[in-house]
Amino acid sequence: MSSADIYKEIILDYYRNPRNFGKMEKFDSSARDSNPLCGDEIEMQVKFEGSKISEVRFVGRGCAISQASASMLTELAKGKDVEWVKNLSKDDILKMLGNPDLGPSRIKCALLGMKVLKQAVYSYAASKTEV
Amino acid sequence: MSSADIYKEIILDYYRNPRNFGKMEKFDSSARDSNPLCGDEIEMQVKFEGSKISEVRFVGRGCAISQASASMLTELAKGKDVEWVKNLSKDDILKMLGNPDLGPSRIKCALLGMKVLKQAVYSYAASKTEV
Amino acid sequence: MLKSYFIDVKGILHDFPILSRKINGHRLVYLDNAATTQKPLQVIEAVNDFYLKHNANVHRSVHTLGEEATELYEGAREKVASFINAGSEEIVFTRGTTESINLVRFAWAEKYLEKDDVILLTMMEHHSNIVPWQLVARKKGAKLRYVGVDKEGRLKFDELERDIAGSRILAITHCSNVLGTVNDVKKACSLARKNGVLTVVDAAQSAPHIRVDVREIGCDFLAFSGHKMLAPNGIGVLYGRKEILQEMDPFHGGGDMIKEVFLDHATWNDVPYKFEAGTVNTGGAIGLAEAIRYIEKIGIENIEKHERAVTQYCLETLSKIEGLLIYGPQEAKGRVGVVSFNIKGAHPHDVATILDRNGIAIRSGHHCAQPLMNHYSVPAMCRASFYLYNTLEDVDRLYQGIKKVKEVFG
Amino acid sequence: MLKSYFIDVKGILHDFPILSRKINGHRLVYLDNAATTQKPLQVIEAVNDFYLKHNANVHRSVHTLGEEATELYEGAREKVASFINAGSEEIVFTRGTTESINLVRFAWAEKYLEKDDVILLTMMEHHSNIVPWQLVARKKGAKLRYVGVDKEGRLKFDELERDIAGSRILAITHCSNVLGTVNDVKKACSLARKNGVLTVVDAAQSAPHIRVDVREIGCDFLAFSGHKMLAPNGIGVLYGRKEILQEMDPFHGGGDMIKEVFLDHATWNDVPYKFEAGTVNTGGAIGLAEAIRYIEKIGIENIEKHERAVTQYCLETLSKIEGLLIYGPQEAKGRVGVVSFNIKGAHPHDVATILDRNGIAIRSGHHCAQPLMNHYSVPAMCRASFYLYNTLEDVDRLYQGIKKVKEVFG
Ligand SMILES: Cc1ncc(COP(=O)(O)O)c(C=O)c1O
Ligand SMILES: Cc1ncc(COP(=O)(O)O)c(C=O)c1O
Repeated sequence: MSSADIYKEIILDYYRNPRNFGKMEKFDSSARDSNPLCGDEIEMQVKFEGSKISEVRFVGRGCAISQASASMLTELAKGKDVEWVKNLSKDDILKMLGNPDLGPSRIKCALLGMKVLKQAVYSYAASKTEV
Repeated sequence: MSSADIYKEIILDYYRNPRNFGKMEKFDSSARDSNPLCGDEIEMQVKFEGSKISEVRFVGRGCAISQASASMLTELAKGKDVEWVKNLSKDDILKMLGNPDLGPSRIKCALLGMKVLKQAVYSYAASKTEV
Repeated sequence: MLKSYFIDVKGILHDFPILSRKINGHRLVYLDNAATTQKPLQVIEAVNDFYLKHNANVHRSVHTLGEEATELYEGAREKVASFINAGSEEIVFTRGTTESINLVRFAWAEKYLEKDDVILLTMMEHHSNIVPWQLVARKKGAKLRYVGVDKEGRLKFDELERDIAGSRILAITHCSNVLGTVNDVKKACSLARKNGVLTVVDAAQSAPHIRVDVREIGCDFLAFSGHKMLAPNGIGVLYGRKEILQEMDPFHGGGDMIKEVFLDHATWNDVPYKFEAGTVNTGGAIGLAEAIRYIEKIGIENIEKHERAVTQYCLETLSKIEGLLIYGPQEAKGRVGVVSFNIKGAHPHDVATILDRNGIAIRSGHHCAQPLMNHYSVPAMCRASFYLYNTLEDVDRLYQGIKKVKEVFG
Repeated sequence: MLKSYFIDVKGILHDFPILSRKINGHRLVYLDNAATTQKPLQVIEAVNDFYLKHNANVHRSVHTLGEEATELYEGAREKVASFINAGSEEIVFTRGTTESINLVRFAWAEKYLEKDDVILLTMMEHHSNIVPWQLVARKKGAKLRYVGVDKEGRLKFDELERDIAGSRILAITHCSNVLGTVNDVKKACSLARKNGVLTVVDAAQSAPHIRVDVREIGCDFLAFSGHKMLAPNGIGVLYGRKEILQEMDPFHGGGDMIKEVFLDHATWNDVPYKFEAGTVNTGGAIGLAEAIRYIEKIGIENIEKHERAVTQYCLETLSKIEGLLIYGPQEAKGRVGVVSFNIKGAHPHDVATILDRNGIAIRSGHHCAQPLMNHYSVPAMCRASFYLYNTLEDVDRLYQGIKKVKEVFG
């Protein structure tokens, strides 16, 4: 099927059964953003232990790409250092998704989760330096 | 000479030696207009006897076409009835000028005098009906 | 290809080479016409002809090219005027519908609107007929009120009748770019006129598809875009009743809209030039005039009937699909060729992407109508929209494409 | 044809078929480039290629055509940005210089200008850099002050130095469209910056002809038009420093400039999109990008040198004619290829008509600079203006044409 290159089973699986979906009662930092083209929305909450991410959950609504990408990223990010998040790139996300063939506007869907996670990490880092 | 079709000797003559140029001390009606493209300006003053034009003079500045056309028209108009002015058309003016080959923007120069004379006549007629 | 009975689509297809393009291995089925239409060769060539033979600045130059350009530009204005039954001096060329409506906002509403005045809109307006009014309302302390939309996607005319009396401006779309609904703008404008309410009709989705007659509608302003009716980008129209244009403030300041400029002030040129500051889009105006010629050659009534037939077939075909919800009137009557829908379990953007993999171009998103999206409690919709070159076969391709979507997201 | 040493004009002439046209039996000599330039085939073909293969609405559609159109449009923005050494997000596409300056008026000056603030202009501004300021000044109770022009047609910089301190905005042209004078806008902007004065540079007559670098100039805003630099009508540019664009109000309300729209308010998209409401002129932007490619292929420095050589020859040739008065600097140094003049006893429009009978297109009139006309106490001037395809032979033709004028009006 010609759409298989984008909608791989694994993406559909994360879309239908998003891992780490839901809100935490207590967290150290959170961020929210949306994609004006799609109306995709992602909100993430992050807990830290020192400079490491100990837990991260998300809620959101939107297309399969944006939701699956955010969900997969929460899994990957757990246990990683703040620096790892800061260094995340477009290519890392595309690799995580299995290099689907996305046009420039759908790429924005794929990257929304990363954008939100970075915001959460940066605002956490900013709050630490202020102290 | 290729410009002869527009700048006939007679037009140049009226441009260099405009007939009926100057202002009158007493007159019954006057009007003024300009052509924003060229900056051509014409002002006319008219005296009436009954419904006939007894005298008409003009002042102005601008291109040869506009000034010659206004001047020739003052000569033609003398002794004519108000109705004659009201019925004046573009074709009448072009005929008066010897049917020069004028593009749509230069035609506006040629017609400026007629426009001003009509304004003067209409405002005179309006003032009469008010009485 | 199926023959449609009102337009010989096969006969005009070679005017639109882009429609023979292959997209991801499939012949392109272009169903995003409410966003922008394709351009026939005739229009492209008319614009080329201008640039290759007659290009010059209009109004300002007395040389031959300048005279030719001016005649072409003013000729285009006359063509547009006769197309909507207006006078030439009532046609202001703009970039498009959005600029046309903003012109009314800046040059009329900023001058005349007062505190506590009410601007009456409808829930099915495009953002370009909402946001300008929000901006001027905030500035002048005016209020916005919205006429609702019923379950079938029709305007609640009783609300309009109720609220028109206390209003100052009625801003209403002729056809909804989401629901396809055709509003009875003639009736709305007649009610408005009786109540001394200024009327601004958004004809972006009507002028390309059905007859628009400003005298019959009886509106004060009417706006539409060239690019949605076969013309190039960057050209659009604001019709304004002559008396109203004359009493308005100018919009942009600059060349050509002035009569005389002094150090501290300036005087204004006659309408419509007062509203066309700076170098105008002559190439665009010529393209729009040629587009209108193309439309008139086919006949706007034929276009309307043709699109109604395609729309009817689309509504029938899509309604067979389980889990597919169509928004707006469920039959083609009183409707233009815009069909919005959602498929259970599949986000519109995923639908659009899978259709695109199959060569079918639809639009997905909020269609610049977020208030309407909120009304239906959805963030986005899929939208197929037709024009004179679409066929029943295109609808079949859409149907097959949606089946593929359901294989993935079913 | 005489060979010019900086551009192989013979080699590029076939790019401009219109220049082979016969006007009244003579090969066209087009000397109205300050009004608008001719378009090379490369530009026309780039626009055609877009409409014939990739046409769709940008930003809003996820299908293949939509993605391609978006890439072409945003690619054009990058091309423009690098041409003037700006960031992409600092480039707002407009219709032209006039709209660009009016955008600053509506979106900056209406917000920040206060009663008794002074807007400092120059006596050599084009109406489009005067009238918008008159309009906003009247609205906000601000004042206009003009920097004078000396006998040689140069800006009186001492007046600028004197008046800059008390000003709020400096609106200054880079090159005069009448005198050809190149103003030292770098120095002017540096003075302005030191005094906290906002700078708006009109680059309509510079961007096509000499290098324009917004970082080097150090301006806040800079405006120019595509049609004066080989591109089609209907596309222009406003450069704005990013921080300033961000703090500004939006301009037009509508689609694409919003983030979210609610019934009573909306939130704005990021810059530059905040200022590009409605369907944009993608074809125009692509044409402008291709025009810049054409200019860069020849080299802007070569264009500048070539035009300076033609201008120098023109100044020398015309100064031989008795009764002919040239306005502006009498040598080509510090000047672009705009030469305005008057002939004793002959009105500019009559001059233009006789030249046109001989195939020579010049502009006559007030050149949208009435304050400057009043300064020189003339209602109108003749103007010959050059571009990269003009030659010394064109100047000879002008010279012969003027001799014919003198036969008639001598
Ligand atoms: C110096 C100058 N500024 C502004 C303009 C206005 O440009 P446009 O008419 O393209 O808006 C022009 C040309 O007409 C000009 O020469
Ligand atoms: C109903 C309606 N109004 C206004 C517009 C705005 O038109 P434009 O983007 O050409 O300014 C559109 C299309 O985008 C539309 O569908």
